[in-house]
Amino acid sequence: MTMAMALGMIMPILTWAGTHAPPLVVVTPLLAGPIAVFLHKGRLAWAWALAISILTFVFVLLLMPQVIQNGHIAYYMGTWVPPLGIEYRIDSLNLLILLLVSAMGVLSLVFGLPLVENEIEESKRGQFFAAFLLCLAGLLGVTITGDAFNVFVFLEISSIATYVLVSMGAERDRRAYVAAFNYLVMGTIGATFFVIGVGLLYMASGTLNMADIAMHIHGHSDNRVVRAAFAFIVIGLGLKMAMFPLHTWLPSAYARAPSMVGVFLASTATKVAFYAMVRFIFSVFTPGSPFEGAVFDLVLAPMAVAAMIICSVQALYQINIRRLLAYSSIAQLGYMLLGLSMGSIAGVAAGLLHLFNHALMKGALFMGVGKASLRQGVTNVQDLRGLGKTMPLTAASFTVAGLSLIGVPLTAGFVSKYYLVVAALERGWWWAVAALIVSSVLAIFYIGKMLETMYLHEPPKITKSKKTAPQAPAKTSLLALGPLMLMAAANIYFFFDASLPKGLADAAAKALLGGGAS
Amino acid sequence: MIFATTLMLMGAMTLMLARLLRGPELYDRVLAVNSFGTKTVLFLCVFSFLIGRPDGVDIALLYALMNFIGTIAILKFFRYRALDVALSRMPSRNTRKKAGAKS
Amino acid sequence: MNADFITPLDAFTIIDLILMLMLLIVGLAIVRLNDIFAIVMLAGVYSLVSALWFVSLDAVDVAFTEAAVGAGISTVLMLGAMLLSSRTALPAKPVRKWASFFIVLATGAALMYAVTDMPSFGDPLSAPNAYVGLEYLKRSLPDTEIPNVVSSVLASYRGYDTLGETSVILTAGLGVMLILGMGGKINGQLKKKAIDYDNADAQAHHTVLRVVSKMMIPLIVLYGFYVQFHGDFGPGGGFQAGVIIASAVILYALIFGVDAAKAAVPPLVVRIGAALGVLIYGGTGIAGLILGSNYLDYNVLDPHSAPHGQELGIMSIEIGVLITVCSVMLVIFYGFTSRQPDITDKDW
Amino acid sequence: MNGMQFLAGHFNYIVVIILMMTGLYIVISTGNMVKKLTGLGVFQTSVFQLYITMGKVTGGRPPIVAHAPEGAEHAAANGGEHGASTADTAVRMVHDMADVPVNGVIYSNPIPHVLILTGIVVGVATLAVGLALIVRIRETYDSIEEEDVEEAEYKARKAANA
Repeated sequence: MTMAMALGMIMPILTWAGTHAPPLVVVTPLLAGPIAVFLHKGRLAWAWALAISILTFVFVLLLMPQVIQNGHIAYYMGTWVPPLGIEYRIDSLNLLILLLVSAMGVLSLVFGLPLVENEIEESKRGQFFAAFLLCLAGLLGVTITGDAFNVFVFLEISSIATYVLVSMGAERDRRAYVAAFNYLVMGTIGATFFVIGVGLLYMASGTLNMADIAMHIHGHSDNRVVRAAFAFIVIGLGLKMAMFPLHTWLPSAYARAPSMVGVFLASTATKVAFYAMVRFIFSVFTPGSPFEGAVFDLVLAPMAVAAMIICSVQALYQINIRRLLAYSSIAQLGYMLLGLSMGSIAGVAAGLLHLFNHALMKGALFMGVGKASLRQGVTNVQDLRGLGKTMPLTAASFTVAGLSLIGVPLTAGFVSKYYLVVAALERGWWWAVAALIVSSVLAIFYIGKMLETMYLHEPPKITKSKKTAPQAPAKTSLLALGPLMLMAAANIYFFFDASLPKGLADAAAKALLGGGAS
Repeated sequence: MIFATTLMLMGAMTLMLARLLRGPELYDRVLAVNSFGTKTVLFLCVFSFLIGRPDGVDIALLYALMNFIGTIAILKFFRYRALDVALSRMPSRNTRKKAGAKS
Repeated sequence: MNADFITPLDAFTIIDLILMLMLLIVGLAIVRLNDIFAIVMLAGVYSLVSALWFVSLDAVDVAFTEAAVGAGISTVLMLGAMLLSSRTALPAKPVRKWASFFIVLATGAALMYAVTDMPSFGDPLSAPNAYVGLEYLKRSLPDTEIPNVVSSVLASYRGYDTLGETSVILTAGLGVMLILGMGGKINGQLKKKAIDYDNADAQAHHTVLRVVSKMMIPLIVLYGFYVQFHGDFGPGGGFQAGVIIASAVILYALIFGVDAAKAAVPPLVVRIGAALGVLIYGGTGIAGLILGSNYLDYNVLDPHSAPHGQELGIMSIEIGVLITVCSVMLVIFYGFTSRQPDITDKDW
Repeated sequence: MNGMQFLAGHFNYIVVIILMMTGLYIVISTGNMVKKLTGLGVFQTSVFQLYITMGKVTGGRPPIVAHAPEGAEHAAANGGEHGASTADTAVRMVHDMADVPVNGVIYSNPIPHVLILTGIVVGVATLAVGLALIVRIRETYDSIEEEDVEEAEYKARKAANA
């Protein structure tokens, strides 16, 4: 009886929340951020941020059944009909990224508490978590919106928050300020290029709604304004996502950011920019046109291959672990870009699947480094010595994620690489398959180097006199282990059952390439 | 007639610009910026007449204001090398202490 | 697009041309100069002239903002940050110059390539002008009863963008708080400025400044409120008003010292304000949700008249914008002024 | 359309493009961080000019609509079902000059203005954060030249290794 009554009370709220979930996904962290500024007592800010990010994740989950049922859902801000107002439009593609970003928000917050207590001054923690929530809101806002200019606004919320978060690493490494500044300059140039692109699109179509733009410029792919818009949007977002020759800001920014920020950014920020690029290339522009085909074959695909090989080689030479992982990230972005540049349903789906898997593995790897640094102040590969003995669970999780990065069977990384190879063969791109193999072999070397140091070297004798990061209390340290192992487990789980990401990626690719904007 | 005035004002602005670029001394530049701002205010008012809408006058008011604050900031910066000093008539704490010590 | 339209060469076009030439001169001068102070000044002049140009292109609201931000706040900020060890920039190396030149050339070529397909300047039937923009012009009054279409589009039709914009400002304030702090603490100890007050010949000479400023400050605040509430009928709105009111406090700080300004407008109030404004904005949106409509729907705020509801909603969010912008500008100003290192004479 | 007419109609765009490239050149060519941010400002402002240029209508006025059209009372009367009525009327493309004046007056396009207001705000936010970073860099390295910072880091690394 009471159950039924409780259900009767909850159901309308759930339905209401379900209908209005699209704005709530973004607005919840956006409005919770300002409140977090004032919560700097102890762990209050952290608890608040965690609660909010869980709530956000719940809203995304509420969206899921609707999207899977209807194909896509639309939400009109202020009830203004699309070309007049701003529309939120969620299909499988957005949903995949939304799930990823909001879940990573929760996980990196759970993981990050001991690290933040280790690296950030207590008086700044409230503001730090506020900036984190704003960054999360920005990334979700970019992902969910169906309005070209709205993408820019939310991209800038997340970017400015990111510059600030990166600079907070200065307490650990003073170079964080310079890294953040370079990131700011490159990021702003990228954003401005993106604005030029959107302006040119507006010039050609007279509207800012993505679906509406697509309708208006359809069949006008020989219009020079549209072509220039394409170039500027690709370069602008390419700067934001560290596409190969535009990646110079990324290694320093990721290496010097606070550990928790590194985890979150490595698994979300570039992914969201990649998503935005996919969205524009396939939903707004006409993917079948000869101009775009030429760009895919002659620019994007060679860049992707160059990134896969050159950045893997660069990763080999890195001493700093975080830098190594960052270079590997750029190489992995090459994989996704390769999938995209195939321009086929199989290719795009494989690229998106790899995006999802890469977030899992890079998140886990950065978490592993962060966790290890709690104990013995890890910055360089050398510092990993004997981790297999001193922190067996961390080392094991790190190993799983590393193997996944290489693409060893029984890990998620294998699945997406397999689909990438299949898609490449389908298009007859033998050279791409060769590049994939070369890049994977290089990954064996740089991951192997770390694993070797971890398992085959004696642990360093920690002397009291040597000034290392203070050891965090066991309880919070345990808290960090949870998400790390969860991520490692996910890397294995998604090998055996990849139906969720694969299903979403396939549906997204079909929607993108099959029916134009819808 | 109004159009001619507009043109003249723009000519004056260009001259100020030249002084700003050449300006051997720092104070030449400060002065050039300041009077460039003044010409801008005038230009806006005249231009509002030209298009027959009062909106430009609101902006002119804002310009005058910003010009005032900006010039004070610049001059203060160069006089004291800092912005957070009081231009107060009250004797500062140091002075008071010294005066007390003397008496 | 519309081949029949030919841009006329009238008085406006001539003004337009002259202003553009000025912009070119200023831009090229910034490239060539290495004197940081001159560069900062020229940057101010650049945005001043482009604001003039915006007026001549009918973008009065944009000109208003550009004037307040580019010529006012940015210059003060730049000065606040001009804690330079040297006042001249090192000239760029030739290799770098040439590399940059080719990048820029390629980018410029891509844009020039597009110029041929761009609509003629001033064409009323070009794609951007004839579609949604025209629709806004026709609907704004019946829908919202607000004559300034820029205000109604900004606050209602595309109100969600503006929520994002307000959050961007908040994020910047937060960033300055995190990076610079708001107190005077550097590395855990209070840093006292070694200014020789005794030698400040200023004390007697600044009477005029102090009296004039004291008279101006209330007027500036009044003007700020005029801009805020007249924003529906003329250029202006929450953002511009926020900047103007903040500039009144900045003027007070310039004349009477930052400590006096902090006593009048305490940092805590400013911090609360920064957060409060965004919450007011977001809360107005949530009110729409609670009243059973979509997020940021103001129509439902007044059950009897939708346009009146729009007016209410727009007023409410503009107040939110005002509070946040004003507070964040002060957060930034306090942040910068509390952190000026001593500049030695040899650097000067 | 002959060359002269084309030039008259596209002169603005050409100048704006040159200005944008000037800004971009300043950003990437200089190693001085304050000058870099100034260049970024010039670059962004020029992009704003591109937007505003395309929204200008010859003979137009600022988009502040003077008189209330007769439709105002009508719409107010229908207030309650406002949301539904907007959903029904899809926005249509205009096709001839007769549609351009609103209440007999020609106005410039408000959309670019709205977008650029947002753009300016984003620009000043970025500037503030960038300058704050410069202040900290200056405190750390005593210089705001990229070269000096790199050199200081190089020396620090050498000292650490030795």
